[in-house]
Amino acid sequence: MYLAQIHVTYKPSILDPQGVAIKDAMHRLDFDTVTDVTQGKYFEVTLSADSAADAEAEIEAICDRLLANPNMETYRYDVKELANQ
Amino acid sequence: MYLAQIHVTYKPSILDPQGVAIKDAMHRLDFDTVTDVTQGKYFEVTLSADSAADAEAEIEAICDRLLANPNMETYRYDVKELANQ
Amino acid sequence: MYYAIVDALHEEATIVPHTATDLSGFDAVLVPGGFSYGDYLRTGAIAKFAPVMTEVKRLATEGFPVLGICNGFQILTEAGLLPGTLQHNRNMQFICEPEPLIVENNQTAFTNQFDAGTQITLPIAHGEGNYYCDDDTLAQLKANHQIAFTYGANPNGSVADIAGITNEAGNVLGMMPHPERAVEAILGGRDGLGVFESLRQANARTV
Amino acid sequence: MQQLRTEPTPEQIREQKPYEAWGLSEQEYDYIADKLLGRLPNYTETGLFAVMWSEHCSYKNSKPFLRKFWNDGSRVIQGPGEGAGVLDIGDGQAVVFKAESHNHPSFVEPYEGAATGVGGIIRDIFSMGAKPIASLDSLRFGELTDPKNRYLLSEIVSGIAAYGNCIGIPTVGGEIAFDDVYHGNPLVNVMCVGLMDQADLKKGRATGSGNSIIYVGAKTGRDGIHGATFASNEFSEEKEADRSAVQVGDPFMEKLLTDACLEIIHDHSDILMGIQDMGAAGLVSSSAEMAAKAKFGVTMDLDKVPQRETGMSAYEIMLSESQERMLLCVKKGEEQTVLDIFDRYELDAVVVGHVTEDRQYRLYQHGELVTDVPVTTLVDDVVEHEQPSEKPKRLLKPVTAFVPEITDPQATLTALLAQPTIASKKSVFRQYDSQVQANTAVTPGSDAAVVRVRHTRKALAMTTDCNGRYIYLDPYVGGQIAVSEAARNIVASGGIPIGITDCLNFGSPDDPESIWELDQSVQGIANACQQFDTPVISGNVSMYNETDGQAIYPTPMIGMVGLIEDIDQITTQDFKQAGDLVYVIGE
Ligand SMILES: Nc1ncnc2c1ncn2[C@@H]1O[C@H](COP(=O)(O)OP(=O)(O)O)[C@@H](O)[C@H]1O
Repeated sequence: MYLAQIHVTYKPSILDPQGVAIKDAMHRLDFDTVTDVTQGKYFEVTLSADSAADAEAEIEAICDRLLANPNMETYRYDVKELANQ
Repeated sequence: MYLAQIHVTYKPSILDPQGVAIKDAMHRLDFDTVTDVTQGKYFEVTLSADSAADAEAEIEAICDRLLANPNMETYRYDVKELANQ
Repeated sequence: MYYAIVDALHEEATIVPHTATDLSGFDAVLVPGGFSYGDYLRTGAIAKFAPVMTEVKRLATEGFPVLGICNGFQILTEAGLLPGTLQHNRNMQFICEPEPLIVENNQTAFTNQFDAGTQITLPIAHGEGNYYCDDDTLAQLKANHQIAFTYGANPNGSVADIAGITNEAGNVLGMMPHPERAVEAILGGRDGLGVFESLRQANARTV
Repeated sequence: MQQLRTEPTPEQIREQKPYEAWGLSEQEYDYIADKLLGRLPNYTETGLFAVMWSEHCSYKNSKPFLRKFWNDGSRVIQGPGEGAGVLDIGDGQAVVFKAESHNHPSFVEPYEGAATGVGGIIRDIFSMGAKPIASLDSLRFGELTDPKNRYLLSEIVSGIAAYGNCIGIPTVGGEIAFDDVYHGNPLVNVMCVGLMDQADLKKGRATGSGNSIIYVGAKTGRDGIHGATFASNEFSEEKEADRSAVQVGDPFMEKLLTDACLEIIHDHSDILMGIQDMGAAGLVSSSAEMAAKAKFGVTMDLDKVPQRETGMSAYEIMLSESQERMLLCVKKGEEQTVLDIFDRYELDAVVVGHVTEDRQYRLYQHGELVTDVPVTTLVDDVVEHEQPSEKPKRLLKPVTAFVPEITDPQATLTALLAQPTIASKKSVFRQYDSQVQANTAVTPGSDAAVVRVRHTRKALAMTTDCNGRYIYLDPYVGGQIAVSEAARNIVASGGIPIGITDCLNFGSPDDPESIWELDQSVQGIANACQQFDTPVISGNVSMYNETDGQAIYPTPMIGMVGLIEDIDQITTQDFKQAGDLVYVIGE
């Protein structure tokens, strides 16, 4: 079994209303030192595969087709093998 | 300046309807090898602080008060100093 | 949506299941609002894979009229039938209220019953209707007259006040406001009828 | 059997009294053991008793007062006692409605607490066989000058909006008020209205020996265990840490569940013997109540219950308040028809047990009998408490009438209009999709909301109202005023009031003054209801609305529905035209 940790984030050029809203909320709570906030999504996907390379190919396909919207998001991922239990 | 990378995820006992819906969608797309999906939030917060320890204390307070819901979520974070530009 | 067509327009409509694979025999495809698959992940992100979407895509590329309203618009952008994306509203809240709109292009199959530049009022009801596209796409949208409707008082932060756009060929329209909720006086207005009347006209012309 | 071995034995339970922490008194425990069972209940059974005997499930403190409500009337098809009440609106159609409070969960976890409150009341409506057509809310918060209250307001409203908007039921109205007494104890009441053909009426009955009990919907997890007893105990800041896992709503699942259940009710009414939602105290209360009402017994195999977590004990499975679950009783031999329909909606549906003749409540887990008690002991034998009642001290000495001193009327008026309680609530209700389903003729912002009955000339007006301050000053008259205000809103929208539901939000039943307030306001409401010919067809009681000993204003929210015979009679609040005359009617 493999565990993929996937981060989907906005492309830098995109204004992220969630990030802006959260930064504003932080300022209202007097966390004034914060200059920038972006919010992304984080997925943990557990899957079976014959090899790490296979798992990576699968995750890449999943990101392209489902998890990220290429118009505005980019993704990065990390796949590691899970110790058998 | 410091950059904090923060992950907020559901506690294990909490129902994650999004994670389930995404797993089901993967299965419909024939990504059958996926056995589990959880979705969490990922934040990047840029802030100024006098030291890494100060930045961490600030981020911890932000997580407790704003980013994570202690009833159902846990968080972890990583703070690193940004190279001056 | 169904009732708007049947009760107000007196045309036939059929609700097809998401598993349908053959849509032949119809004159137009209307992709309604709602929350498909709970809108988990991103609005429309999971619905775009519904089996019926393969057929919708085929018809859209063949020039068949396809109208996506609200969640339907989000699905059509996710499916790549329309450019751009719909993000969270600028204030991060769901907004439900009547909104003044300007008909920017009355040369489409969905707007030919309006005068260009007319102001109409349609309700909006969405949390993620903040239209975004990059500058190049926006320039193209303008150059090709793909912007069908704009907001009179931008409620959600959309780029260039965009409320509805068509594809380049003009046969696919996506819009956030709800024309189907404004087809009877008792529901607060009839401005939405124009969209469906236009479709009927366009259809009569091609038949 | 590992799980079972770690549970205390019946003797240890008697010694250590863990049930007291679950809200069961020693007196009640002894009564159950000595008088009802004639033996000591085991761990699972004790847990079931604790939750079934809680105020939230049994109404043991409030029942004597609820009997004073008036619930006759020519339109009543179903009064209190089922998922929701049902009124005849002619042409073979009926309106179904009920209100529900979710105060404590919404304080602990405002977004999910409010969202799951909406989900719960919707299930009550469609379990009767009705299509949910509208919901309304009634909210109370502390003053908005406090950031915590602003946070609660924003999260609770988002939670209600998120669930209602996503499932596609318009939130068409409500009310909201702010006062210091609700600081630390906000009120979140939600009312749902449904429309049905009278022929489709269903009840929560497990009837007919041998018939199957089918579990459907979301899997069971450890969420909200003891939520019902939690709702029946006073809240204190210290206890905030030891709450059980929060319930999370899944409106998309609920949408599928609604559609699937209504399809079965419409197309297979003959094989569906009963249906009920799993609300407070989940599986135990739904199954025990269904069996008790039908005067049958039930046997279930807990290993069959779809579970989201591993190693759940019988106690946890039975008490879980996981959302979006229903229990059905289906004719023996016809199970597959029902299972196939749920399968088409991609919902879990499993036969978990069957109805028995002998009126015993039996649960098996891992092949062992873990519960075996008469159904009546869980439902009907709960000992009612005649709580002492005492007129509040504040009402004993007459107060001199307050005479406002107004020097600058304009300044006073603007100051009043700036009060959050009086100011426009648009910032709240614009977050609700009030028009989905395309039947809303009058959206929020007028007196009552109006939803037309499609393909008829009829429409339904609906409103929620209550002024806690009036009740605090005079519970009897205040109760009358609450009903009258609701009736005025209905009439001003063109409707004839036809019935009410209520949410009785009060302080602790252990406080004689709270009991007196409850008693008086119920009588005031009952009296007004008779005057207006609006029977009470459903309702909900939420007691223990206290924080660290400080009770809220007694707040019996009234949800009223009116019938508009012809859509041409719909009227709205706003001035229509310059030059029109303005009349004041009444004293
Ligand atoms: N929490 C709420 N949710 C939805 N609508 C609300 C809410 N609060 C107030 N409204 C709407 O705002 C309008 C005014 O409400 P309210 O102040 O209670 O009026 P009134 O005092 O005339 O009964 C009504 O249409 C009501 O439905």
